[in-house]
Amino acid sequence: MSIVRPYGDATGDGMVQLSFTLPIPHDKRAEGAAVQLAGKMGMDPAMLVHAKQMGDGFTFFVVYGKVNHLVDTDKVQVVERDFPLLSAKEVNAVIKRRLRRRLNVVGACIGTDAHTVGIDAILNLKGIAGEKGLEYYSELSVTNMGAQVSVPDLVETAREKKADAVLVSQVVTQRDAHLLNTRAMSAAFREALPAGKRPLLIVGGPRFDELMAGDLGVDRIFSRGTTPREVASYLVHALVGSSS
Amino acid sequence: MSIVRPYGDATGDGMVQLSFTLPIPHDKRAEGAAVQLAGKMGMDPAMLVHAKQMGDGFTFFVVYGKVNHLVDTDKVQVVERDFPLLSAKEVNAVIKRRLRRRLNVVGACIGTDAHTVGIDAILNLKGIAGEKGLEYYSELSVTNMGAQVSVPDLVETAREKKADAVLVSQVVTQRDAHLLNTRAMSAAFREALPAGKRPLLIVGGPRFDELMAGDLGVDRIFSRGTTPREVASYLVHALVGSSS
Amino acid sequence: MAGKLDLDPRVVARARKLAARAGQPVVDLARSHTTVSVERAVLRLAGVRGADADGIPWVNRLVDAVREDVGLGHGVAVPVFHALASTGVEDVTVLAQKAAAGAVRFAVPDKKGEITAARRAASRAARAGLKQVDRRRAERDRLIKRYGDPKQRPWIYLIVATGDIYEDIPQAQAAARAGADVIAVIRSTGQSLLDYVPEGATREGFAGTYATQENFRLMRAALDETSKELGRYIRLTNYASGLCMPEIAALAGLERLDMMLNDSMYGILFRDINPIRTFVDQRFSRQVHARAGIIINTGEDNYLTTADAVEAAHTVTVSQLLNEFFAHEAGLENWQLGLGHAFEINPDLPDSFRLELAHALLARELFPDAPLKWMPPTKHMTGDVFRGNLLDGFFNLAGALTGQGILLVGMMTEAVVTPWLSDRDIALQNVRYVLNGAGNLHEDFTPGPFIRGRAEQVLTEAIDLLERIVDDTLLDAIADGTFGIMKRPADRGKGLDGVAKQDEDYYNPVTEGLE
Amino acid sequence: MAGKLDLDPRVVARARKLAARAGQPVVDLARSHTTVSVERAVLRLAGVRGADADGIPWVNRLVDAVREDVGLGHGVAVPVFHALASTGVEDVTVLAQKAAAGAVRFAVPDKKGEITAARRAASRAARAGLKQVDRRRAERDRLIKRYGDPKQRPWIYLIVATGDIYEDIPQAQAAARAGADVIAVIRSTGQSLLDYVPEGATREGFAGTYATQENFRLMRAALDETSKELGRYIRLTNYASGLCMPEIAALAGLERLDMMLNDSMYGILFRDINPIRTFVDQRFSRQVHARAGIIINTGEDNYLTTADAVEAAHTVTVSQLLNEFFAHEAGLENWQLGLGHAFEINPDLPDSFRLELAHALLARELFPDAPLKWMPPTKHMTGDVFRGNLLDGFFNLAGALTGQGILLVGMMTEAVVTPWLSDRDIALQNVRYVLNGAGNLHEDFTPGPFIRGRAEQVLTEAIDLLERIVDDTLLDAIADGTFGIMKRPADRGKGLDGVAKQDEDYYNPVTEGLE
Ligand code: B12
Ligand code: B12
Ligand SMILES: Cc1ncc(COP(=O)(O)O)c(C=O)c1O
Ligand SMILES: Cc1ncc(COP(=O)(O)O)c(C=O)c1O
Repeated sequence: MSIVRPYGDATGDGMVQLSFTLPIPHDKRAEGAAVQLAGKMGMDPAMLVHAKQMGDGFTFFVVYGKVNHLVDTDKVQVVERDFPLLSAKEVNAVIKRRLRRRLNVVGACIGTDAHTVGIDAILNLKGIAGEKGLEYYSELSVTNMGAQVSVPDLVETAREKKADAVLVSQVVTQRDAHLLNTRAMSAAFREALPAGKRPLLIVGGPRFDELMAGDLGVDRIFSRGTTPREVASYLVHALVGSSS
Repeated sequence: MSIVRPYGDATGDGMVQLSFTLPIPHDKRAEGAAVQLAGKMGMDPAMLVHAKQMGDGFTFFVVYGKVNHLVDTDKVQVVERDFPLLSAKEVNAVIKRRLRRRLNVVGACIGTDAHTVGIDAILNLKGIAGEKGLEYYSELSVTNMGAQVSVPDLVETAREKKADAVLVSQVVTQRDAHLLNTRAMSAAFREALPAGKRPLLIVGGPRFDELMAGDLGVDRIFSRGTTPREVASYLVHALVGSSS
Repeated sequence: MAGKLDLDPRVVARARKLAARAGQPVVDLARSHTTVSVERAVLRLAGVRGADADGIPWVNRLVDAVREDVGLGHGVAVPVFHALASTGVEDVTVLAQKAAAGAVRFAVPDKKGEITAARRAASRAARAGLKQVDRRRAERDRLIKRYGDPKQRPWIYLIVATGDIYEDIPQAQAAARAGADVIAVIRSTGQSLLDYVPEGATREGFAGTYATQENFRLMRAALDETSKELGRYIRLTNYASGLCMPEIAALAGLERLDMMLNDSMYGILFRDINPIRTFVDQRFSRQVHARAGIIINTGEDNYLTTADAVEAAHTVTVSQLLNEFFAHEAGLENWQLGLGHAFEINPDLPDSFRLELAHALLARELFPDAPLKWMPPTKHMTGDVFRGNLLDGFFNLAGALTGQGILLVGMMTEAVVTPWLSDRDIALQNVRYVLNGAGNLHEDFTPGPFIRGRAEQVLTEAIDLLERIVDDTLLDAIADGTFGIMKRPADRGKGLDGVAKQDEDYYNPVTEGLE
Repeated sequence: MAGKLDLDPRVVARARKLAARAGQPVVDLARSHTTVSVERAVLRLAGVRGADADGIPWVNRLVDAVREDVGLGHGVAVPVFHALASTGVEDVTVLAQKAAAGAVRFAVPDKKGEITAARRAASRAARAGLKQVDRRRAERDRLIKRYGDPKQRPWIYLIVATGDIYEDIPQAQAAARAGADVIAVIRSTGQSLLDYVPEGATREGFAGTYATQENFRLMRAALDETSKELGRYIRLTNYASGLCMPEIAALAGLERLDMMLNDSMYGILFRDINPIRTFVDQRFSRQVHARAGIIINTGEDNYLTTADAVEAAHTVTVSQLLNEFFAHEAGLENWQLGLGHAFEINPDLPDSFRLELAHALLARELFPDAPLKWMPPTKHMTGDVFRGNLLDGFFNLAGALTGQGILLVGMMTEAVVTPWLSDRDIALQNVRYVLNGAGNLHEDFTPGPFIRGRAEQVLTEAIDLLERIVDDTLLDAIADGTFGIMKRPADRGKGLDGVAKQDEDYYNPVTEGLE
């Protein structure tokens, strides 16, 4: 199945639901404007089913209708997992056998972001979704710097701990805070350390686009629903090489 | 204000909410497909914030993001009321003075549609939204044929009652039932009566596009939230001429 | 659950007695008339199958032919089985085909012996049909024993309405997997006014799928599979309503449907079907449902889409009492009475939710043994689907708090489209959240003066109305717009020409088996 | 409302006594220390205004200079007012500027007379500041009298968070017109860790707007207009939290803010601020709030975003009891205690809603005179905004059923974005529906064994925990991760270097006025 369309209640009907606000008071013209927008988005016919003025100059709309766009699932770009998913045992075994020392991981939530639940879920013993965090892995040495860590402090700690990998979390996305902070972080590492000595840079957070790693200057991005095992497996893959 | 954009929480941010189902199981590729569709609709960046598989082969998505389309409120096409809104008193007075007989109105809900609440709201004494229905107007003679009236019966009754106007309601829209029925109705009147003798044809219902009158072969379309006074005023305007 | 309102049992008994008095004349009417559809149902049970090339069922052709020759007053059984005997045709369907070709004439035999013979043959044929119904009922009992009933009350009831039985089936199965206990296949608009039951599998309905014997069979088979897969017996619902109510009831019995929408007044009020036609058809169809072990769902909820849910609350109660009386009279037991009511109060009204609780609890306590059917908000739903999902949540809560039996799942897109796949999923998630998180809240629900006062008031108004109906007759009350503000005089409406007074010698082998 | 759980008053009294015993050592600590921010707050009340070209407030420059010369242990008041007298500068702000330029040296005078003179001058200046606070409080009382309080409980509390005060203002006004009784301007991420309060009107916050005196003034003025327009006094809320808690409390008093988020442990747990720093700052800021007639909102809700809401329910109760003790000790009255709790139980848990009711009712009955702050679901909100709106509806219902005082309006987009204009509108519509339609349902709510049992269990667990804290000390309990699973040792965390032990001769003219 490579070409599909949205499905309302019959194959091929193309139906979608859309809502938005326009900064204009509610009248017939505003409704027309809402339909115009839906039209530009490819909805035809577009049924305006709800319009409600909010305050003086704004109107909220709900539109249902058919879009004519086709979705080609063959053309979808995704970051598929390109490494084997290992168990904790395997991770430890591979590191022990190949690296013959513990792998150093430094984690932090940088900038003004104080949402540590995500990075804690990856790093702390407790873990998430029934999987233990990286601290549980005997061959990983984890330093969790916590929240609101400044980039210079992070670089400093990474250097001090001889970090093989740096794991950064960013949850706040308003005004693209997560992108700005990630770029600042990767630039600082590039500046502070020569290419060969730079740790693997990983960022994560619920609103990242995993395709943006190159753009942000990091090695890998993890998004919504990441589990510690995936991260551990990736670390092994990227730093130690294949498990065989 | 002629060019506007959707408003999330700041002027010009262009933010909208979208939801739809794709007929594919949930995985990374499906999420990519959802983002692809949002992209084709002009959302960039598109944040996929929810994905849930339903049954075996369907996934429901919620996407938030920025659309880049501009809305030009000057280019909006709407059917603006191009006639004065009269009171019941004025309506009666104009008909009396100009027409010197009562104006005959025949109403029905045609096809298999049995939703009479809308047409009743327009025709019956009780009315809607605090306005009395057309039966209240002493100079209008109203025949309400009720639900599920066949087109031949409607044409017959219109002829019998010497209808000046025929008011048809269509609420069910699945598989475009309302459009099919309206077209059948207007064609039947065209066939049955010569141009000069044909009553004014009006359709109404919550999901009509008021711009489609020509296409459907009717004189006027009334949509969501119509009140009896608007209809009465239009009847006077179209059948009797201006009120002055 | 019972007893939270402390209703006075004498007042309740009085309400029931009044309903019986108001209903009895209509029962008498129903017992003394027959209709084309009742007679066709008899023939269906007696074995007539299939349709002509135009899709007109042979039962229609046959009843029309009999009627042409001898009228309906004697019932079709004797003329038909007499003709069968006299023409030597073995099969009733073949007879129907011949009759349609004008090759058979019908008569009521003069000789007592011939009459007795025809009656006996008819009775034998009808009994075979009823036996099939009985087998289906036993089969249901077995399957329920094997797979089990839903774990929770209320049962979760979902509709599918694609218009195409082959789209309906996977959607129904998906809905069951997602948690539905009961699947209702909505009918195409317009079917209720067809004076025949379409044949075969259909893909061409508007906003619903035609009710046909084959569609019933296909869907029931699919849901049997799903019941097995899920270890929970999934019930199937359709509509024994409209001009063909008796026949559809018979088909439902033959194909093991589990519930049927079946109201004593819905067709009159909302389809402008003639009142007498409806009451006659009604009684017969209920007798069949009683035999088939089918739960009926009545349609009081519909009144609140045209009338105001607060002003007209007592008309719902009156109608429930009448539906109960008619149902008992036709042999249905309390567990088969899915009496309808709905969450339709304007949500902007102060205390709207508590008024809903008062109304729903009143129904619960008036009919403690009936599996009440609780309908979601429709009238005050708008295109604001976010608000819609919220209202549906409170509807679900009201259902749980007041111990409703069958929860018709509300859709956030009620005012927009017939439900999408995702709408059903969102709606079921809503139901699950409410039943799981607050389903036991009734333990903490002890109605105070406001709710109790309101329930008492509605009951009082219902009794006043019943008194008036007893004085004026039910038919006049219907003509006056008492229910759903729809005025329906007894001598008007569709299908009146399909009604006939029973002659002295009227014979109906099915009714004979059912009374 | 009170009395639905029949809590044993002796058990409740025991819980309070244990909280006092657990809290007292921390109070003693707070009374014997000062911090840079406490001292800066003193200077702000004493009249230092404005900031240098880099945006560093003169109070910071001045306190830093004093500290450099004589340390903080004496308090800054005497060195500063002594310097003022000895340099002949008239204005404290000018003095700060000179000090920043290195042109002033500070000392604690040796002579008793000089000390007394400096104290007297400082006291006079501080009293002027406090008088302004008093005037603001009287003004609030007047405006409330004129425009009135909200018609209903709970008060409806909405946040704005654009990052730009000039976008915040119209959004706040729109929210008030749409029904909000309280507007909270969320702060920019990161402000809590700034060891100074930014100056002026700001447009550059992330996910919130900087708390500045000028922003306070602008928003309060705008809401005064709106209060007039609506005939209802709209309250304004901000955060006295983070490293500058005392100063922000002072600015709130000076600009007539009405409520402040102000918790005894939030900064420790969620901003990794040093515990001692926090407790010292906390006590001072609460004394200011007490004087200013400001309602505080505590932050127990936050624990449930990191800890599980069922497992950790008793930690919320313990924290509320501690917050109450610290608040009373600092002079706050019960009507000023917006104790926090939240609807954060996993909605998939059986009886989740009833557990919420048990927890919320326990808080209600433990603190019958406090205007509890009821926080919406956040942790279990997802991108499924339809479900989100439903959960928010049940949150609103729980608030109404258990008589919460301040309802923080939940947003369906909680897991997606900071609230959009339309999110607020949909959320308010949700609140209106629930309060209007089911707001009085508490009349019909009589907790049964499940809810009562759960409340009792939480209270018992809370007492057990308090006993352990009394034995181990509160500081150790915090270090062990008792609250919100965050481990925060007393000798770690940000801002510790801003803490000083009070010397024998410590003098603080504001505390003097407030104790
Ligand atoms: C819990 C929470 C808080 C807690 C944080 C406690 C703590 N110690 O972390 C408290 C109450 C303190 C808080 C405060 C604030 N919050 Co908050 N908060 C949330 C909330 C409810 C849940 C976040 C969470 O814990 N998710 C669970 C974790 C497990 O998921 P996750 O972070 O996505 O992590 C997973 C993946 O993304 C990935 N991952 C994440 N990081 C990393 C890193 C690496 C290296 C890897 C490999 C993977 C990875 O793996 C994780 C496990 O699967 C969300 C709303 C929501 N429901 O999402 C708002 C939310 C994130 N908060 C928000 C805001 C604005 C704030 C405040 C700024 C509000 C204010 N102005 O006061 C404050 C200040 C916070 C600050 N300075 O950053 C906004 C952000 C809006 C935006 N998109 O920009 C949200 C979305 C709420 C909202 N709609 O307004 N918050
Ligand atoms: C009430 C109702 C019913 C009642 C109808 C009672 C009656 N006597 O009318 C009952 C319960 C019988 C019913 C049955 C069904 N219904 Co119905 N029903 C509704 C409901 C809840 C409200 C409709 C309504 O009364 N609106 C109020 C009136 C005042 O608004 P209105 O019709 O838009 O009219 C206004 C304007 O549009 C305009 N107008 C309308 N007509 C005209 C005509 C003229 C000339 C003019 C000038 C103006 C005008 O002016 C009116 C006043 O402002 C809607 C859901 C909803 N909330 O909208 C579903 C809905 C319309 N029903 C629906 C369906 C599918 C059915 C059924 C087919 C279901 C089934 N298979 O059993 C049946 C059968 C009906 C049939 N054969 O047509 C669907 C239609 C889906 C679609 N878009 O195609 C809806 C949307 C529900 C849903 N989501 O599935 N229904
Ligand atoms: C009793 C009853 N019959 C039938 C219907 C459906 O209408 P129709 O008969 O047109 O299929 C309903 C609608 O809910 C109903 O309640
Ligand atoms: C007491 C308290 N302070 C502050 C905040 C907000 O965080 P910040 O201090 O980073 O602005 C909260 C969050 O809800 C809180 O509850």
